[in-house]
Amino acid sequence: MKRLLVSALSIVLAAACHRAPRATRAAMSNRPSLYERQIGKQVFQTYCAGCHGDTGQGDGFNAFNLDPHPRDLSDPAFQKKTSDADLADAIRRGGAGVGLSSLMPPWGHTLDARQIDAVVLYIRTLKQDTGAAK
Amino acid sequence: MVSLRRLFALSSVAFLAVLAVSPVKNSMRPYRAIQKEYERIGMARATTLKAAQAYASNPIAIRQIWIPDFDNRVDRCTTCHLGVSDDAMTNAPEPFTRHPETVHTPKDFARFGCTSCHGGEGLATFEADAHGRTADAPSPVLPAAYTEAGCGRCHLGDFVSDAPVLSNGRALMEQSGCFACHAARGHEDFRSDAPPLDTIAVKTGGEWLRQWLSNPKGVDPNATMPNFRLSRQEIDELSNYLFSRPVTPELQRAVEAAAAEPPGNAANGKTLFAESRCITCHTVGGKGNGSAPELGTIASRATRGWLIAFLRDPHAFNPQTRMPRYGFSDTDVRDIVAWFEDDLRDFNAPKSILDPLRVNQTLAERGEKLFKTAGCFACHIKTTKETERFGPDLYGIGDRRAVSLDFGKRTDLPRTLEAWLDAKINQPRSFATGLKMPTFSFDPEQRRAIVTALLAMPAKPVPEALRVSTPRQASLVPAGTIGAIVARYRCLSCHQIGTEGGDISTAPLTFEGSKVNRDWLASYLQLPYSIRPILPERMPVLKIPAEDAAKLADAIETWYVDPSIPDDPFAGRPASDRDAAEGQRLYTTLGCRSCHIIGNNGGYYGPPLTDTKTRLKSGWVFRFLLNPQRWRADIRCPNYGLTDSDALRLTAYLETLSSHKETRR
Amino acid sequence: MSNIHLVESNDPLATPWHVALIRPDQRPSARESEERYVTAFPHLIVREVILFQLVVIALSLTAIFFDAPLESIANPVETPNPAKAPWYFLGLQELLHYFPPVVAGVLLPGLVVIALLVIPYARINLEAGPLWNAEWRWKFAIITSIVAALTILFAAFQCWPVVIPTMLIGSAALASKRGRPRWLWEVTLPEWIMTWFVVVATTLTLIGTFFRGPGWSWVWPWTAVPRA
Amino acid sequence: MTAGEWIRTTSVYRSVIRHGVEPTNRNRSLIIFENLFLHVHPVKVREKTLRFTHTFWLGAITTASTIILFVTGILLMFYYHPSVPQAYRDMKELQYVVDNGVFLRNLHRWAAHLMVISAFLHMLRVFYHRAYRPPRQFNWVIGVTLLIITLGLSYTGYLLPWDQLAFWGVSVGTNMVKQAPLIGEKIRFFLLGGNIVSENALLRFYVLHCVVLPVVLIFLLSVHIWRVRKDGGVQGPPEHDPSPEGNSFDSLLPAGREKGLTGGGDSSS
Repeated sequence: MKRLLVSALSIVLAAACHRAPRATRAAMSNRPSLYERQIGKQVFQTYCAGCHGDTGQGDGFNAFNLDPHPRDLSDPAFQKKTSDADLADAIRRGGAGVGLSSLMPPWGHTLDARQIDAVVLYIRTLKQDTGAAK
Repeated sequence: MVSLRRLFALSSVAFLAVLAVSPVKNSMRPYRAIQKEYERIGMARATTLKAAQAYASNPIAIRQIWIPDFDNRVDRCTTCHLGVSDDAMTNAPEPFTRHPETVHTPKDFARFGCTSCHGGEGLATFEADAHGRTADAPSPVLPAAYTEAGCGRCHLGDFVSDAPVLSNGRALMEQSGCFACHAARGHEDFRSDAPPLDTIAVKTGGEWLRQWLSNPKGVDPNATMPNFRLSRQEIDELSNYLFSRPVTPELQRAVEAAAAEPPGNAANGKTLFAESRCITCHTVGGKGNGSAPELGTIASRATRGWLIAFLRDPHAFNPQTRMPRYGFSDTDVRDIVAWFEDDLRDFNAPKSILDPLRVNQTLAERGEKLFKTAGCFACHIKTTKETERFGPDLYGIGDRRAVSLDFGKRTDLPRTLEAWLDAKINQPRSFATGLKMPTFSFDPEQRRAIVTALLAMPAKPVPEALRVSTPRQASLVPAGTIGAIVARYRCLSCHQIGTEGGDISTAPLTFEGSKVNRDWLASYLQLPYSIRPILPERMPVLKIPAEDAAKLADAIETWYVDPSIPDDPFAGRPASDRDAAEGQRLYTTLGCRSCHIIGNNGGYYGPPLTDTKTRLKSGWVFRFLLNPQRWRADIRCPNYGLTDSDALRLTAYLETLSSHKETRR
Repeated sequence: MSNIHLVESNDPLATPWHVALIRPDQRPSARESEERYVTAFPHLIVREVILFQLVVIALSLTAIFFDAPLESIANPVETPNPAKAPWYFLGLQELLHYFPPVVAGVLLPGLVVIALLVIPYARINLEAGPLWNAEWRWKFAIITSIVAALTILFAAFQCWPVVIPTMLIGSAALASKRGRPRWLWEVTLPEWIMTWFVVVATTLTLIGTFFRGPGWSWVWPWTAVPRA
Repeated sequence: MTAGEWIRTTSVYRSVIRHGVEPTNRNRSLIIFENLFLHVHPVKVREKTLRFTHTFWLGAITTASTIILFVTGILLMFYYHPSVPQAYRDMKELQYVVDNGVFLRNLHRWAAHLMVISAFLHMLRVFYHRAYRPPRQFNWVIGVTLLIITLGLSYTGYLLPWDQLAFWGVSVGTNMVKQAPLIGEKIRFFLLGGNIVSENALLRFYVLHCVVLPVVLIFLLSVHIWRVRKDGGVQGPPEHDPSPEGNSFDSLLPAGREKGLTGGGDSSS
């Protein structure tokens, strides 16, 4: 009897909350743990900051001789239109892999998935706060 | 009798009622409600019926991870933290959140449990006890800011990958000389590299010493000496003592002779200074590496005689110094010091800054006592007894219970170990009067790193089998003639050989023989040029004589080779022109030019490749292309995941690059 | 009392119910014994069960509301300051503060145990009547000098927790000679000694438990900091 | 026939309980006679001894604590290992995992304190009531011995949790023993099984606490209670003669004889 009840209940709940997990996963990126941010920052500063700059504005010391210029990662519009998955994909396969400039190398063989996720989390923290700027 | 019966009835009821309290309380232990909540949330998140049923059928019970190999550890954290390895619980409310992925999670949950890394009381099934939020908790859960301390308990090496804060903290402690005063496991043979004070009377003046003692960092931002907050009186006493110490006679003669030499040519000195790349270690006006003293005001810091004598043979003054003995001629040194006196002086300093102090014997005697009681000797005198340290030892500091700490006057602090440590590092003398620890000027991030490194020092070392440390290799540093050359030019101040040596250069020498051509190396040693122009740290022109350079190059060619790097990557089938052309195409499509220069074209994040054929051996280039990080873990060059044939083609292309038209072979 | 002889016999016929031997200097008085007897079951047994239940109830309530102390795991290198014995030995530990260890740790407790054991065999206990019943001049001198001697002895060791009760009890014993209040007059010498012992032991135990801090220094319970 | 009546007709019941249930004096006597545990009581007791102020029931409170200590102690023994560091971990396990573990441990601890206090107060009560007088001299000696054993039990139990409190409490105590001339060191070594408080000491204290001292306690306690009855029941406050000069039979006769003569159950066992 109890089992039946539980099964029935779970069907109802499963139906009612079908969309819940996707929503929560997306929300996750807003709340990286301190440790993840630390790792992301370390990876970013080691591998990315040379071209993208310490604050991600595309102004690293190696940026001036690159054409096209490195992406401004802090641009709110860019941050908005690019999903985590797209960012991770671009890092993994490089510019050439996603149909952009080949000057952005692929990092999929150098960084593991965890490090790439961490760096994506860190890039999200670089978004310029337009509200505060004005 | 009736009243007795009534009393009996009453007491029997009370008796049973009171005895029932504990079982009732027992049946309402908090974890039961938490597990029911988990079931509810799990079912709400489940996408399939089967998953929902799995949540529903989970029994309500204490869950634990048992680790017999690690002090018989039992972690019951998962009794409440039920979702740590459940993907559906990503971003679920605590305590159900999925654990973020790290090197060890989720794969090592069963191997290490939870408290091995995070601290806390694994046995506990109540939140406050488990997290150590009780007055006498033996190991409270590490706060998020100091999480990496958990890594450091097993990972004993100085550098721990994926633990940047911990690694930084360990490096800072090493650099700041903490272990000169405090004994700690693994640092028993630490020696401070503070200079000996024997020649101070001929090196500098009383006024400069006074300024230095009152605030070393104010005189030289690169100073590693902390501020001892000495009173004027104490500074006087110490200066008198230091000036009263006898100077080694040979050195005194050398300094006096140098002082009497004729003035040099400052313009030539300036050129020599620039090509000597002193800012690879020193700074001038803040520019440079900063691991050695600031030179912007050097002429107001040391006398001309001392500077000339020191530059000619630094190792006679300080056998421990990392400063190489340049192959300067006598005139070269005079010219450099002449330029120092023209440009690198403190123009605001009083004229008398380098005037020697007239020693007052009473003050000097008191200064000698102070030298001992303030702990100066801990860094400046090389004693034979290293087991006895001046300060309290740091054994098990990371497991000190907060109640056993002396907070003294600091009633403002939260009663936690990390708050105590942070305040101790920040303002060591604010706890009581008469404390001796000097003040280092660390910023909050550095303090966090050091506290993390301190929290990683357990009372009881983790079992041998779980310890991860870089094995101490047999020294690969040469002895004999070559050893003398390496020591004279202090190659190891910047380069690494095996596990020894500094970290200023990007090029470890362990397998240098497999990497570069011998002839290139011999000429490079005599007249180095900038391979990485973006770095301030470059190979200095040490003025190594041709003979020494040839000997060194031969030694490296013979000894420092990696047998796994092939001499000929093409295996007897030389690359065709087509292969080279194919390689060139790859060079373009892979975007190598964003970092490397060939000719006039490309970025300078990596070294220029214009001279590859002259400089690098093809076997090394091939292996490097296959996996750059194998050479050095922090190499920025990405691993493109090249196939062997692609790597060979690229090698073939790079092998065609030479600024000299003629080929050697 | 040699003029009283008890007849020992199991033969009820040979033994009269009451044998009274009356001293010539005293008047005969036979008090009517109106002792009422009740059966042990249920009167005594039920009371015992109720008492047991009450003890269990009291202890259970204590156990529910107050947790037994448990500190961190024993650590031979981390000596708490002060290191205290269980509470019932804190009186002795307090004595240790004043006297050489042999005296405080062995001699005094040994004497106490022996004194307790011999109580029923000492004539002084068996025959004791009210202290000032007879020979009071002589007793007064002896007691005064003993109290004074004890006071001086303990004062020499600056053992004030013993000196003060000694003086108080001693003066109370001497004051009881006045005969008022009556119950005080009736107190026997052994009772005075026992009272003195109990008061001293309690004082020392209370001081050791609540008034001693780091280095066995005097602290007030309300200012005591958590043990470090 | 009710169920109760039926049960009382069964042969099993009658083999166990041999008296009726009617509240007759005979049945009430049989209840006491025929029960090993109850027969330490006389069949009849003086009514005034039942009054609370007569003895303050201090001996009974001590005995009740003893019973509680035995029950909780045996239950605790199921969860305890006398080894380092498992002993301390077992305390934690009691707290975190064992059902009612905290309650058991608390009960045991507080009952132990109550036993020490009530035994001491019992001794004082007996003294002030002069109940140590003949014929009760020897029972007083047994009583004092029981008090010492009680302290011994409490003290040996103090070490078992193996926490800081236990370790240092026992260290301090055994250091006092060391001061005894000549044999002090030896006694201490004998108690601790070594020169410091270590795992050996834990094991010795455990055996003393769980086996040796409880057995001695049961033995002496039985003698003590049995002798209370043999010596004429509990003795309350000394009975005052209204006139100080007068003399009554009560004060001449040993207290025990008196009740025996007036029909107590003294000679019945």
